[in-house]
Amino acid sequence: MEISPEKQREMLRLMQTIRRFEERASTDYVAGDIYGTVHCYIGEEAVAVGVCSALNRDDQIISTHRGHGHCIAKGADLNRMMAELYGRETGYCKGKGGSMHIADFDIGMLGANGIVAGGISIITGAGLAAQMEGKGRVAVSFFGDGASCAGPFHESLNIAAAWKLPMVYVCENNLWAVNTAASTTLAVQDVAARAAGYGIPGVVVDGNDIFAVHAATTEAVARARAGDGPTLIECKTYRHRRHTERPTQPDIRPQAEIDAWMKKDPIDRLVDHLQAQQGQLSVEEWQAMDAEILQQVEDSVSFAKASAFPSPDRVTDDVFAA
Amino acid sequence: MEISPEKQREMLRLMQTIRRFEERASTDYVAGDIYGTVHCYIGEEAVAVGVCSALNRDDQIISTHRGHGHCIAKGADLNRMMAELYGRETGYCKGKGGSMHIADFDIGMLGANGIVAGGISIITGAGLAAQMEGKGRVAVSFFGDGASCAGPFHESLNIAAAWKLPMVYVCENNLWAVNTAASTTLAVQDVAARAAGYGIPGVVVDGNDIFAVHAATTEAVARARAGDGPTLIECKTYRHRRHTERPTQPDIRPQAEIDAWMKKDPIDRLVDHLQAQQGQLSVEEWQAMDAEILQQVEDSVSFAKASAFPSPDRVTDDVFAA
Amino acid sequence: MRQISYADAGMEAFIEEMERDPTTFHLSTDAPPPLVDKFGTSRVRGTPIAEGALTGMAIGAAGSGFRPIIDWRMVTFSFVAMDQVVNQASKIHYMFGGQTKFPILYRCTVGGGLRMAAQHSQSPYSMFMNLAGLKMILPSTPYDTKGLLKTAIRDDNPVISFESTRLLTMMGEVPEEEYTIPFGVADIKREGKDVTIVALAWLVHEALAAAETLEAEGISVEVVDPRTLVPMDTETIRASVRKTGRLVVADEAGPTCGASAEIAALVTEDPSTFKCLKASVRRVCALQVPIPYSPTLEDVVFPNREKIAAAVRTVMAEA
Amino acid sequence: MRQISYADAGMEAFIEEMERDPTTFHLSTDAPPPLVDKFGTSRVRGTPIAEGALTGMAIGAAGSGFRPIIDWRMVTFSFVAMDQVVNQASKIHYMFGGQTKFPILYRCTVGGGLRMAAQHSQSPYSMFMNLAGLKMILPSTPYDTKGLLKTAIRDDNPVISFESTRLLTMMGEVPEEEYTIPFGVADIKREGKDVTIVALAWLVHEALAAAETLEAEGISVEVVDPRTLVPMDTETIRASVRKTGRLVVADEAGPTCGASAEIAALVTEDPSTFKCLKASVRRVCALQVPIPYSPTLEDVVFPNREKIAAAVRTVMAEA
Ligand SMILES: Cc1ncc(C[n+]2csc(CCOP(=O)(O)OP(=O)(O)O)c2C)c(N)n1
Ligand SMILES: Cc1ncc(C[n+]2csc(CCOP(=O)(O)OP(=O)(O)O)c2C)c(N)n1
Ligand SMILES: [Mg+2]
Ligand SMILES: [Mg+2]
Repeated sequence: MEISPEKQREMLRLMQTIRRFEERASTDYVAGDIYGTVHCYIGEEAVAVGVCSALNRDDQIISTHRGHGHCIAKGADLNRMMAELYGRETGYCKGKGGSMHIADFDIGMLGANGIVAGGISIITGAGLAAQMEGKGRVAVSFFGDGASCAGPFHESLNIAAAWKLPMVYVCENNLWAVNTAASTTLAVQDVAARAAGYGIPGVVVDGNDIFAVHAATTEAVARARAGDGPTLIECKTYRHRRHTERPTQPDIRPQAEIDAWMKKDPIDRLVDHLQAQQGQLSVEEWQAMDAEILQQVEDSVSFAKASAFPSPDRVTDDVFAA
Repeated sequence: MEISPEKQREMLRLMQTIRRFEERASTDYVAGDIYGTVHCYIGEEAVAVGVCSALNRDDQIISTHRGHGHCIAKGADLNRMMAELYGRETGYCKGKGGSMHIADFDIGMLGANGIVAGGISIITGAGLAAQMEGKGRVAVSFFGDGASCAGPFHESLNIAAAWKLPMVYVCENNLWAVNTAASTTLAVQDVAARAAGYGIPGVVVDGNDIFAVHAATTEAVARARAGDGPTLIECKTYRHRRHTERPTQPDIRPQAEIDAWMKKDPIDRLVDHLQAQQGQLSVEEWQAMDAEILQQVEDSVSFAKASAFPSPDRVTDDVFAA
Repeated sequence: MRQISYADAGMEAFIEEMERDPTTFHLSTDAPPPLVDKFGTSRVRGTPIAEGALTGMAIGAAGSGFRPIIDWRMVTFSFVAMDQVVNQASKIHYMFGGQTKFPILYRCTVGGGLRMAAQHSQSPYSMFMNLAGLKMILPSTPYDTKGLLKTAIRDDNPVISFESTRLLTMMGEVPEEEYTIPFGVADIKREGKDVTIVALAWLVHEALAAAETLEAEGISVEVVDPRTLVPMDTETIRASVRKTGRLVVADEAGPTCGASAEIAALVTEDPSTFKCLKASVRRVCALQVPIPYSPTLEDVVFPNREKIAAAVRTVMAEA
Repeated sequence: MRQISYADAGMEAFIEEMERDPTTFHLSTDAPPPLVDKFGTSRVRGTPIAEGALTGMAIGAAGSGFRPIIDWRMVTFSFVAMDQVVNQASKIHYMFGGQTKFPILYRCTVGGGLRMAAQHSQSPYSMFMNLAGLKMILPSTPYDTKGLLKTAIRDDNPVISFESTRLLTMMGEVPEEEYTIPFGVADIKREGKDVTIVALAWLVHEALAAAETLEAEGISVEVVDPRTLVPMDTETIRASVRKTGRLVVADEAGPTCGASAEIAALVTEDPSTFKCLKASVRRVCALQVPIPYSPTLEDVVFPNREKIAAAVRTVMAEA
C-alpha cells in the first residue's frame, strides 16, 4: 500500500505539531501558566499519527494521561487544547479537565484519562456501540506497557475477542512506567504475546517507523470493519523526556538507553525518508512547515491567554447533564 | 512417577468423601438445616484431590464459592465443616461464614471466596510470602473458567511470572459460569493458552483423570519449588449438578452434554482403574470404604446438630483482631 | 388494581423502556431470559464475569449514542468496577466540560437477611452518595420500582438503582398504564404529627408496622420515604421534622457515614428545622459489622419494627 | 526540637518499623528510593500497575505471617482495588471467625489544591468508614503522622493511612526518640469555650487560623482533631460540644455521607450532648462536585479559614 507524498507530508506535519505543541506546553508549565501536571508524548509521535492516519473521522479513539499526541493526531483544535491547558473557559473542557482530560467527542476522541488502563474498557464500549450500529465504525484504544499489566486490559480484550468487536488495541510500549522498567514488570518480551490468550492477532511493530505503524493499523482496521474482531498492536517506542514536566520529576532511565533512542527519532526518520529517499521535501519546505506549525502553536497560546478564566459560579455546572 | 495403590485408595477416599459430604449438604440444605446457598463440586473431585495430593501440608491453597472439595482435599475436618454449614459456633468460622467462606489457615487452606476471582490475588500474596520466607513452600490458586476472564487473573499471573513466585494456578474449566457457556465468553478453546502472555507454561489436562491432574501438579510444584516460577494448569471438567442447590436454580445446559460428562465420572474412573486394571480394590473394600465415609458424614451432621448456635452477643466479636 | 411483585415491576420497566428506545441494551453476567426472549442476544448479552469492563463499556457506549443498562446483580459485585464508577462514570461529564451525555443505568440488589454472609449482603449506597455526578434510586414498593426505573432509564446521567433483596417477592399495586416517578420527590408513606421516621427501602415497611403499634400507644408517626438518594428531597424531610419535632432514621446499612448520617446532618444543619427539634436524632441501623451467616447472628444485626418502635419511644420520652 | 516535614515523618516511621520487624515489606508502583536503598528490592518492590492485585496480595501475605505495607499513592488509584478492600480485607477476619490475623497497612494521599483535576483529587475516606473491619488514620501534623503510622504498622488489622497532599511539605516538631500514638484518641489542638470545631487533616490548620481571627472578635474556639477516623473518639468530641454548645465540622471532602455527616450525627444522637446544643450543626466542606482543574474553579470548591470563621459566626449568631 502506497502512501502518497502529500499524505506523508501531512503525517509529518501532525507529528511536528505534536512536538512543537508539547515543547511549548512544557515551557509554559514550568513558567506557571499551565497547572497541575503535563506528560509529554515527544518521541512517540509516529504511533499516534501512524494509527490515526489510518482511521476515518467517525472512528473513535481513547487516550491516556499522555494524551496530547492522540488529540492532535485525531484532529483536535490546538486553540481549544491550549486553552484547556491554560485553564480557560474556551478550553475543550471549559477549564474543568486540564492536560489529562482533553476530549473531543465530535472528532471521535473519547478523552485522555488520568487512571492507568482507565480508558480501555470505555473505548471497548464504543466498539460495542459501533458493532450494534453496524455502520462499519472502528474504535481504537491507546495505552502503555504499564497499563497492559492491569485488569481492564485483560477483561476488555477478552470481551472484544469473544464478541468480535471492531476494535484495535494499540500498546505504546515505551519500556517504562514512570521509573519502573517494563523488563521488571513483564515476564515476556512482547506485550503482543498476550494476543494468543484471546485468539486474536498480536503484532509487534517499530513504533518509531510511521509506515510500519500505519500499515499494521490499516490491516487491523480492515479486519475490524470486516467483522473479524480485534487486533493487538504493540508499538515499541520511547519517550524522550521524563515522565512528567515537573522539574523535580526523577528519571532513572540509563543515559545510554536514552541516547540510543534519541537517534531513532521518528520525525527525523520521516524527514530523512521524504528528503533523501523520495526527494519530496526540500529543506526550505520543511523549514516553512515547521515555522507554520510554530505559528499555530503561538496562536493557540494567544488564544488561550486572550480567553477568560471560568467564572467561579460555573463550578457547579456540568455535575449532571440537564 | 508411580502412585502406590495405598495412595490411590487414599485419593479415592477423599474424592468419595467430597461427594458424600456434598450429597448430604444438599439434602440438608433443601431441608432447611443449612442456609444461604450451597455450590456442589460433585463431578470435579479429581481436580481438588489430584492437585492437593501433590502438595505438602504447609503448602497453601485458596478456593472459590465452590469450596468443599478443596477443603476436604487439603485435609479439613468434616465436623467443623458441617458445623459451619449448620451455622454453629463449633464451625470453622464460628458460624460467621457458611459454605462460601470455609477456611483453615492451619492446614494452608486460605478460604473459599464468594467473589469470582477474589482469591487469586490473595493466594499470590501467600506465594510472595513463601518466596520471601525461602522455605520451599508453594501456593496454589483454584478458580473457574468464569474467573479466568476477570482482571485479578491477569494481574496476578503477570506479577507471579515477573517475580517467579512459587505459584500454581489451577483453572477448573467446567465449561459454564452459572448459565453462561465458556464458549461464549472465551474466544479461545483453552484458558491455558493465556500462559503464553506471561511466559509461563500452560498445560491442559483431563480434569476427570486424577492421575493426569496429579502428574501435572507434581511437575508444576517442582518447578515452583525450584524457583522457576508459576504454571497455569487448566483442568477440563464438569459439574454434575446445577450451579447451586437451590431448588429453583435454573440449568440451561444441554442434556446430551450432561449425559456425556456423567459417563466420565472421575470417581468411577478411579474405581475402575483400581479394580479392573490393578486388582487393588475389591467390591467389598469399596463398599466398606463408602460405608465408612457415609458414617463420617453422618457423624459430622451429628456433631453439627449437637453444637450450639452462636450466641447473639458474639455478633460484634472478630470485627477486629484484638 | 392488579398486583405484581417488586422484581416483576422492575422487569416491566425494562421491557417497556427497551421497547420504547432502540438505543437501550442490557449487559449482565447472566442474561435475564425474559429480556433475551424479547430483544435477542445482541441487545441482551450474557457476558464474561468482568463487571469492571462492563461498567466502563457502558460509558463508552453511552458516549456513542446508546443507553446501556448494566445489571451488576449483587451490589458486592460492583466493587470490582469501582474505578469505573468513581473515577470515570461519576466524573467525566464534569471533567469533559459537559460536552456529551452519558445516560447509563447501573442496577444491583442490596441488603441482607438471606443468610448469604458478608460477601453477598451489604447496603453500601452511602459510599456512592459521597461521590458527585451519580443519581441513585432506592425503591420500597413495586409501584415505586417501576416508576423510578423508567425515569432512571430516560435520565441523561449515570443512575444507580439499588433494589432491596428482601422486597423482590413483595407484591403491590402497579397500574397497567404508563407512568414515571420524578427524581428528588420523597413520598410520605404515612402522615403523623409526633415523630418523623425517614425510612429506606425495606425499612419503610418496618417503619409502617412500627407506626401501627405506636398509634395504639397514642404516638402519631409520619413515615417519609426519600425514594431517590441523589437527588435527596431535603425539603420534604425537613418540613416533616419541623412539624413533628422528632426524627428517627431507619436504614438497613450500618450507621457510620451512612445515608442515615447524611439525613441526620441535613436536618440538624438547618437552623429553622433545628429550632423545632425536641429530642436527639436517632439512627436505627444495622450493627457496624460485616454480615454474618448464622441465623442467630444475622438476626440481631439488622434493624426492624421493634427497634424502630423502641427508638420512637425513646425520643418521645426525651421531650 | 528538630523540625521535619510531614512526608519525611512518614518515611521515618516506615524505616523504623521496617528495621524493627523483618516481616514488614513494601509494595508500590514506584518504589521509594530511600526504602529501596535501606532494605533492598526484595523487601521494597516496585510493582506492575495493578493495585488490585497488590491489595489482595497483602491479605495473603498477612495471613501467612508477614506485615505488608501497600502504598496506593493517590487515593483515587485505590478504587481499582476496591473489591479487595471491601469484600476481602475488611471482611475476612470476621467471616473466617477470627482464626488468623491480617496486619496490613494501606497508604495513600488525599485532598486537592494541586490543580490535578477530578481523577487525582479526592477525599473519599467516608466511603471506607462505611465498612466494618478497617481502621483509618488521617494525621494533620508531622508528629501525628509518624506516631500514628508506627501504631498502624504494629496493628494486627488492616489499617488505611490517609495522608493529606497539602500537608506533605509542612514542617513540624518530631522528637528523635521513639514514640507511638494510640488509635481512637482525639487531640484537642486548641482549647476554647464557645464553639467546637472538629477539623480533619489540612482543615485543622485552617481551623486554628480561624480560631485566631475569632479570638480577636471575642469568640473562643476549641479545635478537636480526631486523628483516627476508625476508631473515632466520639467521647472527646461529645464532651467538647457539651462544654461549648456549638459544633462546626470542617472537612476537605464533600459533605454528602462524609465524615462530617457522621460526626454531626454522633453528636446529635446523644441525648445529653443534644441537650447542650445551642445552635444548628454546621458542616464546612468542599462543594459536592468532582474537583475541577482551573484555579478559578478549584479555589472556590474547598473550605478554608474564612468559610470556617463565617460558619462559626453564624452559629454564634443563632444562639
Ligand atoms: C491506577 C493508577 N495507578 C497509578 C497511576 C500513576 N501513574 C500515572 S502514569 C503511570 C505510568 C504509566 O505507564 P504506562 O502505562 O507505560 O504509560 P507511559 O507513562 O509510559 O506512557 C503511573 C504509574 C495512575 N495514574 N493510575
Ligand atoms: C465478581 C462476581 N460477579 C458475579 C458473581 C456471581 N457468581 C457466582 S459464581 C459465578 C460463576 C462462576 O463461574 P466459574 O468461575 O466458571 O466457576 P464455577 O461456578 O463454574 O465453578 C457467578 C457469576 C460473583 N460471585 N462475583
Ligand atoms: Mg510506558
Ligand atoms: Mg465454570
